[in-house]
Order: sequence, then C-alpha cells, then structure tokens
Amino acid sequence: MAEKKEYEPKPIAEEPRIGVYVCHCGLNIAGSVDCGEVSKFAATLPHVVLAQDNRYTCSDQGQEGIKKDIKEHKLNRVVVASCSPRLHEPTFRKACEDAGLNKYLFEMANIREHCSWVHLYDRQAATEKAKDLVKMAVAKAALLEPAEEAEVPITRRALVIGGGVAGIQAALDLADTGYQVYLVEKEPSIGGMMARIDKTFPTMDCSICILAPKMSDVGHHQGIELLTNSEVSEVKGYIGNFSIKVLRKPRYVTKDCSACGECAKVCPIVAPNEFDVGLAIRHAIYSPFAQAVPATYIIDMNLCLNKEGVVACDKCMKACERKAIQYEMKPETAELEVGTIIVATGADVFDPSVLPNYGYGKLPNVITSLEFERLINAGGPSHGHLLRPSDMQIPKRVAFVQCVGSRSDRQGRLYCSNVCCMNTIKDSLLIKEHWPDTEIYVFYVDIRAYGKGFEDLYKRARKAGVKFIRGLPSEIREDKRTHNLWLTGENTLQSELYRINVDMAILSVGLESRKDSEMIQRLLTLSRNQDGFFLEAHPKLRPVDAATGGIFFAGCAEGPKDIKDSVTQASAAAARAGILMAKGKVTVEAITPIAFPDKCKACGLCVKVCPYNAITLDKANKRINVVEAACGGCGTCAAECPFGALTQSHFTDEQIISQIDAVTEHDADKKIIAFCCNWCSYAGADLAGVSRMQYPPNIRIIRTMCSGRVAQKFVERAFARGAAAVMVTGCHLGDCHYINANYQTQKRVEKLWKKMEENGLRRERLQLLWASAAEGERFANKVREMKPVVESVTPEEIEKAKKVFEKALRVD
Amino acid sequence: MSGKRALLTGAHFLNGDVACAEGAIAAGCRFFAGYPITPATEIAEHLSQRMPEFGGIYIQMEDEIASMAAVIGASYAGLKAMTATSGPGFSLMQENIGLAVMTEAPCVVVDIMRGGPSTGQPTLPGQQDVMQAKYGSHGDYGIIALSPCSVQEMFNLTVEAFNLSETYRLPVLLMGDEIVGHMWEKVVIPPADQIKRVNRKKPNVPREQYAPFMPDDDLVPPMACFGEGYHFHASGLTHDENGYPRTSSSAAQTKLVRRLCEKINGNADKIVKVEQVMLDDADIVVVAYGIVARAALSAVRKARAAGIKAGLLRLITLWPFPEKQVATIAKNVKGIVMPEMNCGQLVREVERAAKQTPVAFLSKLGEDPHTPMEILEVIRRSC
Amino acid sequence: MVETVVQHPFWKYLRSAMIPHIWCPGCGNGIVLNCFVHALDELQTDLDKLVVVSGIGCIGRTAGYTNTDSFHTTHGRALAFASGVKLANPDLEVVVVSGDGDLFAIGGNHFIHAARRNMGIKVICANNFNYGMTGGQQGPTTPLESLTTTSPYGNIEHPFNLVHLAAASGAVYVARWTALHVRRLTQSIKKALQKEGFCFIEVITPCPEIFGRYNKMRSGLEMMDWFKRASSVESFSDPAKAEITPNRIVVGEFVDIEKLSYEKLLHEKISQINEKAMEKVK
Amino acid sequence: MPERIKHAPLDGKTIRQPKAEIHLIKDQCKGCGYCIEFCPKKVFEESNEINARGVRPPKIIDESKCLLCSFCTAVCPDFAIYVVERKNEEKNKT
Repeated sequence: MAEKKEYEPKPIAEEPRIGVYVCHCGLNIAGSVDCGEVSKFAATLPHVVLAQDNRYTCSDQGQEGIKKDIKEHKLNRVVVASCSPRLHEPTFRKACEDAGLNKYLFEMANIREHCSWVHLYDRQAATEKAKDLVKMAVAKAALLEPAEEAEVPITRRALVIGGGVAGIQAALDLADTGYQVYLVEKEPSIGGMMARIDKTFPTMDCSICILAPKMSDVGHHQGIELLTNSEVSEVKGYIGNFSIKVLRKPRYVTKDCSACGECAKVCPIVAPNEFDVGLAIRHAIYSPFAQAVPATYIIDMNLCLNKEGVVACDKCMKACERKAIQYEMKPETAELEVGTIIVATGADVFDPSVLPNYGYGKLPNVITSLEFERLINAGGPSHGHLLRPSDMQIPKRVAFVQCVGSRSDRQGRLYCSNVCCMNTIKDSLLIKEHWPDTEIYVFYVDIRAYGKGFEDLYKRARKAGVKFIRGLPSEIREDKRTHNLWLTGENTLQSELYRINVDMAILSVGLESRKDSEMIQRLLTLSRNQDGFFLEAHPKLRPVDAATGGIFFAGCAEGPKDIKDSVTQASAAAARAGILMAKGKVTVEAITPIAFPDKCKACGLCVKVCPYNAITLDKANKRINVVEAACGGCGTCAAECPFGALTQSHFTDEQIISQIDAVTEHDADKKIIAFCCNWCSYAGADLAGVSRMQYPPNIRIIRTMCSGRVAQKFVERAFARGAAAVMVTGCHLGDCHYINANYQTQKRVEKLWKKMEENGLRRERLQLLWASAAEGERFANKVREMKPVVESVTPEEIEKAKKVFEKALRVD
Repeated sequence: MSGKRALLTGAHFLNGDVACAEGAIAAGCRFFAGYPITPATEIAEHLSQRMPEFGGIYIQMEDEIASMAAVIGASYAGLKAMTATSGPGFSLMQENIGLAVMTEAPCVVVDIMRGGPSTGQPTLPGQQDVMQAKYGSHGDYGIIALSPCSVQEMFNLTVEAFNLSETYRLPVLLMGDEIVGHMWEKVVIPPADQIKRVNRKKPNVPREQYAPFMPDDDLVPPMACFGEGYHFHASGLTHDENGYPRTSSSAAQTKLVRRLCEKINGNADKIVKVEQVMLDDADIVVVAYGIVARAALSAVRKARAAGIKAGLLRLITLWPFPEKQVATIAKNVKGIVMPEMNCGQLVREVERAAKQTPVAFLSKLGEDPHTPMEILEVIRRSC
Repeated sequence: MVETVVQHPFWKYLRSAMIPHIWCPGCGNGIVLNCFVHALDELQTDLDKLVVVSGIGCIGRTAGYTNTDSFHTTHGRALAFASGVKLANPDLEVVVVSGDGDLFAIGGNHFIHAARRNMGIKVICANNFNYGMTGGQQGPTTPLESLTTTSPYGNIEHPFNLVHLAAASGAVYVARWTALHVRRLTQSIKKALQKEGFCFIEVITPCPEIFGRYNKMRSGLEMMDWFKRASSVESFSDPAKAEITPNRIVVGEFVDIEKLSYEKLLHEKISQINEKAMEKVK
Repeated sequence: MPERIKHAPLDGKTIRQPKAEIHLIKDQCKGCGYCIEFCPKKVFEESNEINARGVRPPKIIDESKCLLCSFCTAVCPDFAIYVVERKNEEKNKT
C-alpha cells in the first residue's frame, strides 16, 4: 500500500476565479426560491467572476455552458446551486473534468432538498437561505484544491441479497460471466413471489415451469454458493471491498436429505403453509413446495415438539433413512468478502384486512389475488380447482376488485403497483379457460395495460365476456345464509349505483416495500423514497445503482415491477456490477488525511481513533504514516489531532471554517449550524426534502463525510461567532459508515456539553442527533423542536458563548 | 503330538500338567480360561494348542479373578469349563469359586500347589492349600477336592473331576502339587469310548414351569443353559428356586445354604474315594495324599519287611473328607501316622475322625518332600 | 382418559414378579431399563438368544428385571463372566448393564481388557457419579469437589472420562447420553445391538435421593434440569475433550468404527487349524 | 413470508390427526414428575390423590392435546404410563 506523500501546498496559478450556477430545476427550486436574486447575490461574493441562473443546469446545455465558461472565463472553481450532491455532484464533476478542470475544484450548494422543497410556502426565507448556502459553497470553493484519486482493488466476488426471480437472474448472469456469487435468501427456498404465481402475463406461461429450471441452475451452478434460510447480519467496508456477515439459521436437516418426504408423513404437527398463504397445510418438518431449491427439508423449531435439546418426539429422525436430521444444529455465521452487492429483496403484498369495508379476514369468500394464485394453481391446496372457502364449491360469479391498497391516500399506498391490472386480466382469463360460463366482474379505477402484449390480453378478456366496471365497490357485504357477497358502488362511466351479487370476491392487492427493508437500508447505508422502496442513484441515468458505490438494485426492492422488468433490471444490475469487477480496481475519492509533520508531536491519538488502523506511529522519527488504501476517509483523525497536524483533503479545517464563517457573518444569532454526515443524516435531510417535509428555514447544513470529522473547534467557532445553536448529526451508533467513527463524535459532543455547563451555557444549544438516511421525519422534527430554543436564546447568552469560546477564533 | 483332533489314547510318557490337560479334553472340556502361573502354566500352554483342535476355546484372561468368572460364564453357556492355577491365583479365584458354588455352575479348578504363603516358592511343591480348598471362599458350602499322586492320576482324576462337577453342579477342585505337575511318567489312556463322561441334568419341564434352582431328590437342580429359551435368572445373591433375590428372608437363606452343603455331604458315600494298602492286619496306618502318599507306600513296605504291621490309607478325595473310612480304620489300629507338606492341615480332620487313636504328624516344607526313611522312622516310634 | 391396569406395551420384556423395581423415585435406572427394552422392542430382538449380565449396584438389578436369560455376577466381574458366555456361544447377544463403580473401579481392569480384545459384548453403563446402593460413597466418576458420604469435604480425585477411556481401550462404538436423551439413547442401544464387537454406551443418570441430596439437587427434576442446561450434543467430537463439568456435559456418539470381534477371529482361527489338520490326515 | 394468514387450510380435513388414549398405571407411579415436566403439550398435572406407594400420580388435564409423541412412555422410569392411538374414533362419528 502506497504511503501518502507528505503534503506540500500546490501553488494555485492565479487568484480563484469562481463561476456560480443557480439551477431552477424547472419549478422544483424556482417554485419557492427566487433564483434570479440568488444568482445576483452570488455575483457580489468574493472571487466570483460569473454568476447565472438556468432552468436545468444538469441538462446537456447546462453542462456545455459550464464547460464553455471554464474555458472562456478561465474559471478555476465552479459552484452549482441545485439538488443534493448525492444526486448530481458526479455529473458536474465530470463536466468540469471534460473542460480540463480538476473535479475537486467543484462545489455544490443543495438548495433543493435542503431548501426549496422544505420551505415550499416561505419564498422569502427560502431565498435568503439559498443565498447563505451559495455563500458557504463559494467560501469553500475559494479554498478548494486539486487532488488526485488513489486506486483500490476490487474483490471479484458478488453478493446477491434475495432469491426471487430478480436475485436468481442476477446471480446466474454474474456467475455465467465468471464471477463467484453468494446468493442469500431468508426463506428456506429460493423462488420468491414468482414461484407462488400460477401463470405469467401476457404469455400465460406456467410460472413455476419457467422458473424451476432457473432455480435448479442456481442450485447446481459451480459459481454460485446458495445460502438459504439466511440473513445478512453485518456489512463493513466500501465499494470493491465489502466484508459481509451472513447469519445461517439452522435447517435441522443436513444436505444428506433426499427429499423423500417420509419425515413429513410421520410428523404429528400440522400448520398452515406460508407458501400457500395458509390455504394448504404443512408439517413441522417440511419442504415449502415441490420445486423448492434446495430440496432439503427444514424443521420449523417454533412448532417442533423438541425444545431446548429435549428430543420428545423422534418420529422424523426414525423415518429418515439417510440419517439427515440433526435437532441440535446451531446457527452459523458465514463471513464473505465481496466487491459488489446486488439488493433484490423484493416486495410484500398489501394486507387488505386494514380495509373494514371489504371484510377481508371476516368474510370467508373474500380472498386476495395472491391467495387466488394458490387456489388456481395445480400445485396448490385445491389442485387447481377454483373453490370458494366457505363451502368448497366452484363459484359461478366472481368479482375482482382493483387497486386494493394502491393509488389511495386514505386506504393504503399512493402509488400504482404496476402489476395488479394485468394480473387480474390474466386471472379472469384463467377462470374463463377452465369454467367458461363463470360470470366475472372486474371493478377498476383505470385499466393500465401499457406493456408489450398487454392490450391484446385485455381485449381477449373482454371478448371472453369479462365485465369491466369502472368504479370500485364502496363495500362488500355477505349474505349470512349463502355466504354470497353483495358488492355495492358507483359505476362512474354510467354514473349509476350498482349492487352485484357474487359467490367470491378477489381483492387485487398492491405491492409495498418489505417490512425489513429498513434493516437492509441501515446495513448497506442506502436511501429509500417516501414509499419505502430503495432509492436509485439517478432515476434516469443510474436506475439500478445505489448512491453507495458498489451496490445495485434488482426487482421490486427498487419499486413494484412485473417479472419481465425484474429480470431486465436484474441483468442490468449484474452487468453494472460486472463492469466494476471487470476493471478489478476503483478510484477512491481523494478525501484522505493530510499530515503536517512539523506540527506532529507523535502523540498517537489519531492512531487510536482511526477505525481502519490506516495510521501507523513512527516513534523514532516522531511522525505518523497514513496508509491511503486502507483509509476509509472519515476524517476522525483530523478532528482528533490537538495540534492541527492532520486535516482531511477536500474537507480541510480551513474549508469547513470558511463555511462556518460565511453563515455566521450575518444574523448568526438566528441560525442553527448543522453538521451532517454524508451517509445518514445528510441523506436523511435529503429524504425530508424529497418527501416535502416542511421545517423552519433557520438551519444551515455543512456536509462532512462522517460526523467523526466534526472537530470541537468547529462547534466552538460557530458559537464564538455568535451562532444561536449547533447541531452535530450522524449515523446511529453501530450503523456508522466508518465502522465506529461516530463514537468519537459522541465523546466530543459530551466534552463540549460539559464545558458549556461549566460555563453556564444551556446545553440545548448544542444538539446531537442520530438520524439514518430513512429518518427524514426525525431530522425535520429535530429542526422544528429547535425553533423555540433558537428564539429563546438571549443576546447575553450569545455574548457569553462568544467569550467562552473566543479561543476558537484564533486559526493556527 | 500325532493324531490331531483325535483324543489321545494308549501309553504315553507325559508330565502331570499335560496329562491333566489331556484328561480335560477326554472329559469333554471345551473351555479353558486361565492366567500364567508356575507350576500350572504347562496346562494352559498345552490347552492353548489342543483346545482349538477340538473346536474348544482357550483364552488367557487379564487375571485369575476374570478367569474364574469366564469359566462360570462358559459353563452357563453350556460348555464344560476349567481353569488351572497355583496358590496365589487360587486365592484370587476364591471370590468366584463362591459364585460358582452359589449359582451351582459345574466347572473344574486345578490348583497345582506350591510353597506359600504369598508368592512363596513358585517352583517347589506344597500341600498348603487344602484348607483353602474347603474354606477359601466366604460363607458355608460343600465342595469336592481331589488329590492325584501320579501323572496317571492327573489324567484320571481330571476326568473324574468333570464328571463330579456335572453331577453335583459345583466347582470341583483338583489339588495337585508341583511334583505331580512337573513329573514325567508313563500314562495309559483307554480308548475314547471306554472313558466315562457325565453330562449335567437338563430340565424336563416346559419352560414356563422351569425353576432353575428347584432341586430333585438328589438335591441337585436340573440345569438349563443360556440360549435354550428358558429365560431364567441366576444371581450371587441368596435366591429362591426361581433364582429371584431373597436378600432379607432367613428362610430362603437357610434353605439354600443347607442344600448347598447337604448336596455334597449327603452324597459323600458316592463321592469319596480312598486307596487301602495292607490294612487288614495293620497295627499302624499311614494316612497320606498326593505325592507324599508315594513315599508313604514305600515306607509301609519297608516297615512290613522289618516286621511292623503297617498299612496305608491314601486319600484320593480330600473334600468331602473321608471321615467314615478314617474312623473305621482308626478303631482297629494302635496308631496313625500322617505326613503332610504343610504345618498340619488335613491332619486335624484325621485326628477328629480317629477319636482316641493317637496320630503322629510329620510335617515337611520346602524343596524335598518326605523320604520313606523319615516316614519309616515315625512308624517305628509309633509302635 | 382411560384409567386402567392393562398391560404396558413393554411388560413382556420385564419379569413381572420383580416389578415394581427397587429404584428410588426419580432414579434414572428405570429410564435406562425403559430405553433398553424399547430398543429390543424396535429391533424385535430374539429374546431366546439374549443374555443380560449385571454386576453389583443399583443398576445391577437390571439383569433380574429383564425377562431373558440373565445373570447377576459378583461385584465388578460382569464383563469377565460375559466374555465366557460370548466365547462359549457366540450366537448369543450378550449385554452387560452395570454401573460406573462396578465397571470402572473394581471392574476397571476387566473393562479395558474386554474392550482391547474387542469382545462382542454390548455395555450400557449407568453413571450416577457415586455408589448409590451403599449409600453414596465417592467413586471413579465422582466430579471434583462433589460431596459424598466419603468425600464430605469435597472430592479431590479426578474422575474418569468414561467415553475417552472406552475409546482409548479400543471400543468400536462409544456414545454418551443423559437420562433425558431417551430417544438418542434408545437409538444408540439399537445401533450397538446391531454392531459387531465391543460397544459402550454411558448414560448419565439422575440419583436424586443420594448424589443429588448431597449436591443441592434434591429432586430428579433438578438433576434432569442440570442435564438439560449443561448437555451439548457434539457427535464425533474428540472424546478426550468430553470431560463432565457442572456447566458442560458433552453427549453424543464418539466412536463408530468396524473391527473384527474377538470371538469371530477366534472361531475363524479354529476352523483354519482344523482344515489344515484334515489335509494333514489325508 | 410476511403475509398474515387469514383463511383456514382448505385441505385441513384431508389429513387425519390420530387421537390419543393415555393409560396411567397409577399404583406403579413413584411420582418423579418427569411426564408432567417434559410433556411438550403439557397434557399432565399432579393429581391430588395418593396412590399405593404414597405419592401423587399425574392426572390428565386435556387428552385431546396429546400428539402421541409418547415421550411420557419413554421417560417414565416406572413403566407407569403409556399412550396408544384411539381406535374407536371413526365408529363414534358414524
């Protein structure tokens, strides 16, 4: 590993010449910020030689403009005030580089997620805040320095999380390309939702028939290690070099199992089979379905009679000729080293029992579309005979109710679940195939048959006599005697009320994000949109990449999709991951520490706090060595050094202080200075913006890579310059993107609190907030809570703080 | 040896241990468990070679305790079984000789006596175990012990020992000594079909009615063996006719222990064997057994030559003690001379039987046994 | 429910005259007997060809309770006696059921040699950590610091690790279970009964009335709870590392190998000898 | 799979759950309590009656909970309990 060469300040050829671009982002920003005024203000700032506002700075013209100006106006610094750097920093950095400007000479002001979207109704305050944000960016930009990026090797192995059709496809593609793949599935078998569906639209193929071969390919593929009944429990490291821990829950049955099924026959325990949504029974020892991969059976220890090592019942063990049953199997943790990760965790189906008017869960003949799939499936509990639960009779009249849990602000989710319309059309045709004279009603809002071959299928359904009625039933009632159902509602086309009697009603339930996706999000430091689905790095240009390098999305984890789209996205994700691994190395951001040997007293504090052990102490020569390739780039060492002998490139003390000073120049006593870490709290603030959560405009966010970078002197300086309050925010303890750097943050803040209290300063003025990328609401709430605190701070308190911390004004 | 698999017949020049081993085979013994010990080792060595030739089992166990236990096991599994040892090993065997007595396991224990106590004189003769033979194991019981005085008798009495053990269901002890064990002599073995062989009584009742320790009139219970389907239980604990433990019933204890003694003492007339030489007109009779009896005989002859009316009563059966035979003779003689290779063991039984008739005891220990002249001297003094 | 005195399914394997047995409430010996006859029942063993041999001690009564040919030997000698039986009639299935004191103190020498010879005997050892029948004296398996009537200040003798001893002595099958592992114990007994050669199964049994009373486990349930808490199934782990401590009782199968038994080898030798002899005669 | 299960299995009736018939030989019981403690379905509890050996034998709380694992039979040191499958079940129905 190459040692970082000692730092010698690169002389900047000429005075900083900064160009500022204020983006309207259509009306996203311009809607609540006066961009013209902001750009005028920018022009007045030191070193700014050019300032303009335009509609879409990220557009090609926008980028071309910047390139042109760099050349024509000899710009040597560029500031764009637009969306979150997490979204477009790469775009603009690229533009700068194309124009021959080192990309580390670019800076961004986030006036969308952090300003226009969160202050929609206070144009004036939003505009003022935007000015501040630009001012901060310009101040930092003046001090930016060019930097070269180091390269790190990429492990040529991939982790795929989730064994649904998306995960299966991604794993196969990667393995076929020649990469070692670990496929982790939390259920006993891979196959996911597709394995449970009867037929696929629009081609009406048998779902499991086309999936099963792929499943067994996965099972047999040399390049794929399948970890079922397992969950990712820990993720450390960064792009190209992830260390993963996977918890392998015991199956209690070894690989010797021949899946003969004799064990299940003798098992005295009977329980509903989750795979069949409880419509079929299974035993405590079971295989979820015939085509399961691996075929190895599994014991459900929650049901098994053998608890705490007391083998009360050994019927299955006796029945097993292969001696494959081991009641005392223990959980294991597999440790994997991978270069890339594909998240294919899929989606859940909406639970309609929250909608009282449809009586799901109370009325036996009201079922969900997923239950219908099992009912109509030859492998299901009724062997493909469509029976209604109340009396096991074949229904003569069937109703489908669309958008159950979708497209509703009152009941369920706002978004369209994409698949339900076509799924219902497919299902209606299936019924017609087997029982042609069944009366079928489909109650819908809109029929969305947008895909290839979809419209034809829709036509076929109508030809087959399926009655499509626009307007969802307001309620479903049951005839107590016959258990038949009465659906009443308004036909919005004929604008007349209907009251229709059917034997069975199928609720076409929507898809929603997995209950456990927050856990995955924390593990991988990802972002999610307000619907809870994972957020891609760019909705248009990087649709399968996560904002975190080396991580990609496939299937419903990123949003509701049908099988085809899931498979397409899976192959795309595999390709993206493959590109990274093919290169075999990746450049790391030049945000590693810079050492000033002359100041170093070789005290070793930095060595102690470095989460990556990337710093070694050379006592003999009273100096330290930074191993750059090992450095994660959190900057904790720089924050810890008492002698200013260390700083972090691109987040130097001077740069951060310049931002603090910029904010506190005017009305400091009305402002909160917030330090946000790039991975959690800053992303959380972005989410607040994306979700349009409104909070007071008095906060100014300074981005650091990690809260561990926030040195005491930064906070002290903010107070010394009269700030009303300071917020230090970061990832939750234990979720730190830099292993454990944020524990240092906590220590420092506690020291500061002590100091404040000793000097009679209110500790509320300094806030420590842990907020994950998913906790936009948490972030917004904290800012709201701070409003009264800020307003209550008296001029005397401000003065007092200035005194207490005045030392911080001296910059060494 | 020629004629493998065939029983040895005709005249042969053998040593006592080998003769004993051949006698065992001739008697139908098909199981030997033992542990090396001088001067009995040659019996084991010879049987380790011969037993397999007859499909029999030879095993050297980890000690004499185990050997005796194994012999009982084999006996219960249906084989005629034997072990051979000398004083120290004989002591170790006492525990399970008691078990064999209690569970009425037919078997033969050969003790080639040497000088004791403890390790004593392994290569020298002695007659110091004759009381241990009777009282060696704890508790009361009847026992049978035989005393050979020649290599020929080592053969004959071994056969006899098996027949008695099978008849009365108990361990029969063959009390040889180092000299008869190691001495070489001519032995004449009759043809196989002329050798008398006795086998244990088998039950003649259906298995449900079978009680393993229910005696017939001769006080000996018929014996079923393992694997014959009788599902019976045998125990070293005091037990009833069914073999079930009766550890707190004095009735059961009395009944069982009395029978164990009585089946031997009650049948003493059938069991006891002695040899009488020139007793009809004798004034002095020498009572002797084992190798000593041979010196005694020549002493008696010398006495007769010298005009003393001497005679010899040789005890072949030591236990049960030939009380009647001694008593009858004692009535008609002036005195009894008793030479023994110990400090006086069986002589006490002789005195007890002889009543008023004086008994002169001649004790000898160590390398050389009694000479005829020594015995003659005592005969003279006893006149 | 049905109240009844009709026959227990295993009744036919027991000597009704001797039942109820002499064992204390909560004693594990009854469970060992139960598992043993359960195994016989599952294998449909020919009872006419089965011999059960016991030594002295509480569990020694087992021979008397099983309705087959059975023999109750002197203290410690069960294995020596059984060796005689097995050699004399190799067709018999010979099972020795005895205790830790009988098999490993007074009988220790017989044990290691029977195992060394690979004598075709199946040994089930009920280990209750002390001499129950004589009132709870310290024995070869008493754990360090345990209290017994003869170690009133705590036992200072290191106990035998029986499975290690058996494995080292040459047993072809070695397993240890507690009286709580009745299913595994029954399976192990079945396995042993179907194997050739010397097999050893140790059963850790509760002795609440004696050992438990002195060591703060006054009921069978408390002792069973200890077994439940402490035991960990580690089949085919190193028996040397399977010491029994208050916090850890390693159970499982430790050895399962194939090796010609003594009686097989012996009888093969015998027939070879005689074939040779026949040729000589011709 | 996270869906909440709302409907009873349709094929529930197709498999016959054997009914247990538990036999207690009360006077053989020595009251160790193993059956009570280790029954995975907690079918037993201590009774109030005193048996021939002066201990409280178990009594059955709910025989219908029994799944015939027969652990009580296997763990009973005194051969005082056993379970058989109830035969007459069908007859009762018809």
